[in-house]
Amino acid sequence: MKKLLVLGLLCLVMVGCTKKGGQEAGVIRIGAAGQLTGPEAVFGADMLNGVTLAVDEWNAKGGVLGKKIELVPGDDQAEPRQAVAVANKFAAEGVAGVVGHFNSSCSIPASEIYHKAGIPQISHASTNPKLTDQGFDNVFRVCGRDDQQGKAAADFAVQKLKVKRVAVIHDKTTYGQGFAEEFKKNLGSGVEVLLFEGITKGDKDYSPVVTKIKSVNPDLIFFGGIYTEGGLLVKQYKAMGGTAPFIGGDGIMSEEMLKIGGPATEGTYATFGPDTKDIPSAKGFNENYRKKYGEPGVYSVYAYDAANILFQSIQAAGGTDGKKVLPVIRAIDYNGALGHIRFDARGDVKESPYVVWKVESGKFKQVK
Amino acid sequence: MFLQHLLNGITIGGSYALIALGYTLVYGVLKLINFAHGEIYMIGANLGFILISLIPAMPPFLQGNLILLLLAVVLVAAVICSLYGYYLEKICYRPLRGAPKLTPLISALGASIFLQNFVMISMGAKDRIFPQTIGMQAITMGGVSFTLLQLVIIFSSIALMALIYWFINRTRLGIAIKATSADPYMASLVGINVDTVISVTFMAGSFLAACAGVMIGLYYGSINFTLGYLGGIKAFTAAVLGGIGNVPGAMIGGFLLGVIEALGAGYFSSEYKDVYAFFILIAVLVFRPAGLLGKGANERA
Amino acid sequence: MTTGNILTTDSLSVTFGGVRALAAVSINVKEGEILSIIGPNGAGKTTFFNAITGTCPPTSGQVFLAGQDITAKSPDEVARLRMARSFQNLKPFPEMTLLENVLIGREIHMTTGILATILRLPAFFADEAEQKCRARDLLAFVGLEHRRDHLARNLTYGERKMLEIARALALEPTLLLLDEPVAGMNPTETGFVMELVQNIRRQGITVVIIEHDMKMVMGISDRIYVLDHGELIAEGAPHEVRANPAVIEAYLGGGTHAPTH
Amino acid sequence: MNGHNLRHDLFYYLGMLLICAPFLKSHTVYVPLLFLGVWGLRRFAAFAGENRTITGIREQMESLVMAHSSLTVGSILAIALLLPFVSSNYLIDVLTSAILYAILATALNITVGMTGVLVLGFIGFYAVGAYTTGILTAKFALCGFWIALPLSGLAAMLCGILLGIPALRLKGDYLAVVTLGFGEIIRIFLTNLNALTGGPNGIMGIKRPSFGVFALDHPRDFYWFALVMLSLIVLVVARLANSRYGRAWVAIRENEMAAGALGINVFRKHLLSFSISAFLGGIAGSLFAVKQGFISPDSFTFYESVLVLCMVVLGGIGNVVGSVAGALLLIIVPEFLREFSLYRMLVFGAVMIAFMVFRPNGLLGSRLITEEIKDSADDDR
Repeated sequence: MKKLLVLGLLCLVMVGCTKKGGQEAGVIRIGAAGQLTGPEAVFGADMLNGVTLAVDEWNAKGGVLGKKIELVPGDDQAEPRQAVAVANKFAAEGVAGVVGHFNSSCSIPASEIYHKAGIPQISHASTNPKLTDQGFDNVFRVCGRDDQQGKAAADFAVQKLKVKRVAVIHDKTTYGQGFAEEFKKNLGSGVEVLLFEGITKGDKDYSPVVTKIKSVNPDLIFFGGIYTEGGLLVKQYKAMGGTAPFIGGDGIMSEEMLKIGGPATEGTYATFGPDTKDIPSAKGFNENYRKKYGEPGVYSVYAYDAANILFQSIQAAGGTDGKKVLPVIRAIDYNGALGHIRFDARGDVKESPYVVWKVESGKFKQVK
Repeated sequence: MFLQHLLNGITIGGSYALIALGYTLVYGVLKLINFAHGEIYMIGANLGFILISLIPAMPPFLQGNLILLLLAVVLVAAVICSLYGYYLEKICYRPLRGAPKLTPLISALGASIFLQNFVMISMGAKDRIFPQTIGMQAITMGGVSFTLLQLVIIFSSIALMALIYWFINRTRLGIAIKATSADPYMASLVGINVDTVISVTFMAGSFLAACAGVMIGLYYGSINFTLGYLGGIKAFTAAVLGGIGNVPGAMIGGFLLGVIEALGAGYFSSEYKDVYAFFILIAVLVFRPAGLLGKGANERA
Repeated sequence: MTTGNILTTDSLSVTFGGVRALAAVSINVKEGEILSIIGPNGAGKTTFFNAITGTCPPTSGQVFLAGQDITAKSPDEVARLRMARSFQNLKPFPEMTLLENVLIGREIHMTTGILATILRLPAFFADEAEQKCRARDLLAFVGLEHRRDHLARNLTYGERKMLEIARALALEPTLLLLDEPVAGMNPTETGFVMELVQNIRRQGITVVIIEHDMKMVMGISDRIYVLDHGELIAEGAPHEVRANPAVIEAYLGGGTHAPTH
Repeated sequence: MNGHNLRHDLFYYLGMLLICAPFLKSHTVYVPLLFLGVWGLRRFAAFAGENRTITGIREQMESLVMAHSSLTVGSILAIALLLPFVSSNYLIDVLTSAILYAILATALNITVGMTGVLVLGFIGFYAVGAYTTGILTAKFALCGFWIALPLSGLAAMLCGILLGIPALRLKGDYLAVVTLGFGEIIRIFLTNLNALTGGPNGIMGIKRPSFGVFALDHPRDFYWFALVMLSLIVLVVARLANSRYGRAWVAIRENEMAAGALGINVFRKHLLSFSISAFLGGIAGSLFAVKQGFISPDSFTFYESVLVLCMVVLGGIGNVVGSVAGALLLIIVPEFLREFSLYRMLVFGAVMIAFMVFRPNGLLGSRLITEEIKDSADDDR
């Protein structure tokens, strides 16, 4: 029994091995990778919905190159090891391109595998500069970079808000800390950084750090991280009688932020891409998405556009071969829900996409 | 500043203490660390959320009395949670009575994973936001800011601790729990139904954890399915700090841990906030394994 | 220390939270004798064993093994000084075979280093073979040779007692402490153990026994110490102890085992 | 079963359903099914336990395999060696992952299985090993992989000794929690010591090792390398298990007091098993670092510790081959279940409980060191 079990197991593996991947005739497979389970699964769902919408639209029009698109979801659980496994799985199944991953810490190790397999990867949300700085020719992103975003936030703080004393808080993630460091770097000499401190993600009690912030009495509080911690931080700060406004990035640009923080979020700033309401081409996306899935998450539209860029490029290249598709993507001038997207040599979008938003009467509104 | 940190620490310490009581009670009767206890706390918080979101559907005359409603929410959540505790013991621990130490610990880990994912699947992975209820305005007195809710939480946790103290020392069942912790064999000889006592212990511990869960949910306003891990570990540290198996010890340990964390994060760095808890845990275990109030140093295995 | 005394205790006391389990017990064990310690239940006999072997360090007093102070030593150090013991409630290693159980006793005589073990150098095989041979002999000595590859948890109660003795002998002790070796055994088995103990003594090993079975105690002991409420109340040859009024009083006063049955 | 029993069962499960009710949503309709499954399993376990034919068949198969053990090991190794030729890179990657976990499980088995010391923060040693390699070969590029590999093991071992000296004087649950604290502390430090570990960004660009000019770049080559390492480690651990060291460990697990009375220095033997375990954990970490090429604190969470522990338990506590089988099972099967990822962990937790309740000795039982001989006294347990 004992060793037979092991044998049986190995047989199972063998059977699994014979089921080799590859493009089936008549179908083009596209990978969509992100955290589909786990605490941040909502980001994964937003991404998947966005990509699904794009796939459905293309399939309704008859597919790409006359072939139906098949969407293959990949769950990286926001964990690098799983991301590598997903990437290998995609490579083995011969997907024509990948939208994702979400976390930079997942996108970076996965990109190496896509690079080796010659698969185009368009990340919808990984903003860490390192991703495209690796110099892989197959890696693109439709979102911005943390250094651009940090600069945008710092410029706004210095030029518009004219702050002199800032507290910088981050959540010790690749994203949050990287963003916070870029922000600090771009503040210039006229601004004093009173506090630069990390908090623990997943914690609920930020009263010690809030007390600290209050005691240094800054003009502005920067937060590098996502809404789960951001909302609590704002709320606990205001509950302790704090008055300074917060500024954050794309991570806190979410309805959830407003729900968690409640009225305390009023007056909070966030750097993000421009309002899609102002982009005529986004109208269709917003309507269709709402019809199918409800209010879009902030990254749904990025995933949607990333998928569309992929499909359009495959269509234009006349095949799924990475060698043919990659130059097309690099040269693309795509006009989608996010407006015009063009890539530079690294694979980043050419125009820095960041503007500043502000919470006014319980809603994020773009600061004109 | 110091007083502010102290107050922050006491607020969070109260919930640590409530959860720690569950660990301590169970450890007392079964000599077992109920690793899934943190998840019960998490389920309590989630039940609180579900019940509070039912409030708008209540008849209007009830809705006027918010305090009463909140009390009812806490109570119902706690009762359902104590049933969770009952089933947890029945499914994961009872069949393993007398098995090697490792076995129930692993089944507890299994239960922990199961409950976490059960809640994740049913409640969704994203944070659930409690509706803004009472007393979120800041009150400042002598340089210390706090909210009404904070005071309510501190006082309720103290009241609950008084309740459990009364339960253990003054009621028949409570005294049976005490007797079973001292010597299960003797307890069974004098006619105490040890199975019942164990079930009741789990239920009492879960009751307190659920109360802590709902209160924390109200206080921070946002909960999710991962709440139980950190909360559980911290509370366990508190229980060990006070001397596991020792009821007043768990209470003092909870408050102490909350205050130490708040002061550590406040005066040193909040980046290492969790490290303080673990360092204290290791230091206490190594230098005073029985905890601050514990007795019989080395024999506890 | 007088020569000829292998074990001496000097007013050994053990206190558990205010309760005196042993009160200033001073005894000496002569080399090569069979010594019994008797007394009613709760008299402190097992505590005495625990105190001299370091399992439960004494509150005050001293213990000397062959003239060497072993008071503060841990159980394993004491064992390496060749004082072996068996336990009242049996402690064989249930998931190990009998042979392995006895080999654990041979552990202190094994010399193979960790590298030699991993590389399976000839020294390893030589050592293993020698110790296994010794262990087999010991199992044969207690009459368990035929079950050497069985798991210890499959043994009967009496067999477990035998295994414990074999395991203790594997240390090659100079002094062997047996805690109730025949409790719960039938007369035939008791007779076997009595013979065994005498055989052990014949090999030059001093034996100290805690026992309630008076047939055994009176039958094989050279000398007897009597403990009651942690205090030494009598000492002497079997017939002297039997006639001692203090002993009779102690047993009639609070015990179930009278020394005369 | 009689009427009362049935009624009792009914109440039991109805109660369970009731407390789950507040959580029930459309996509949790499977929960009642799960309860039904648990009930069925309980009945089946009772049936199989009583049914002599089933146990008989099991024993026959056992002895059949045992009789040809070298043949079995040989053929398994042969299959494992040939596997890359018929599988895709994806599968090779999964298998390599499984092999690394098998090394971890084998290492953890020394403390948890053989010595009976529960370690809940084992991933800490893995992390120390991985970061040592990362820091030495990539971050500061001080030396090559072949020097970093043993150094990683030694660094982890040092941590093990430093932790073990105070901690191993504790017992059971307490020790478990201290090691859990250790794992968390390591992770928090990795996240915060930016200058050394790269903080949350981790360390990138760790190169695969090479033999002279022959680089292990292809996943297949690395798979073989990992396989060789696993075989070596299993061999070493099996040899240790089957020697005076292994026997002393097991003796301590079975009864610390008796082992002490037989002259075994329990503390030193504990420390030995702990440090060997940590050393091998560090080696596995080093392999992980070069396999991934990128390490960050995200890979070393408490969940990973639990996963490795489950492998040990699933395979059978104290069983060397079992740990390897457990690792393969827990890495490969979930990989096939990726489509059901939402329910994967739910089932995982339930299986852990079920295993403890119905088959606490794991898949392969707890003994392989010396084969158990069944006889009439077997029902002593």
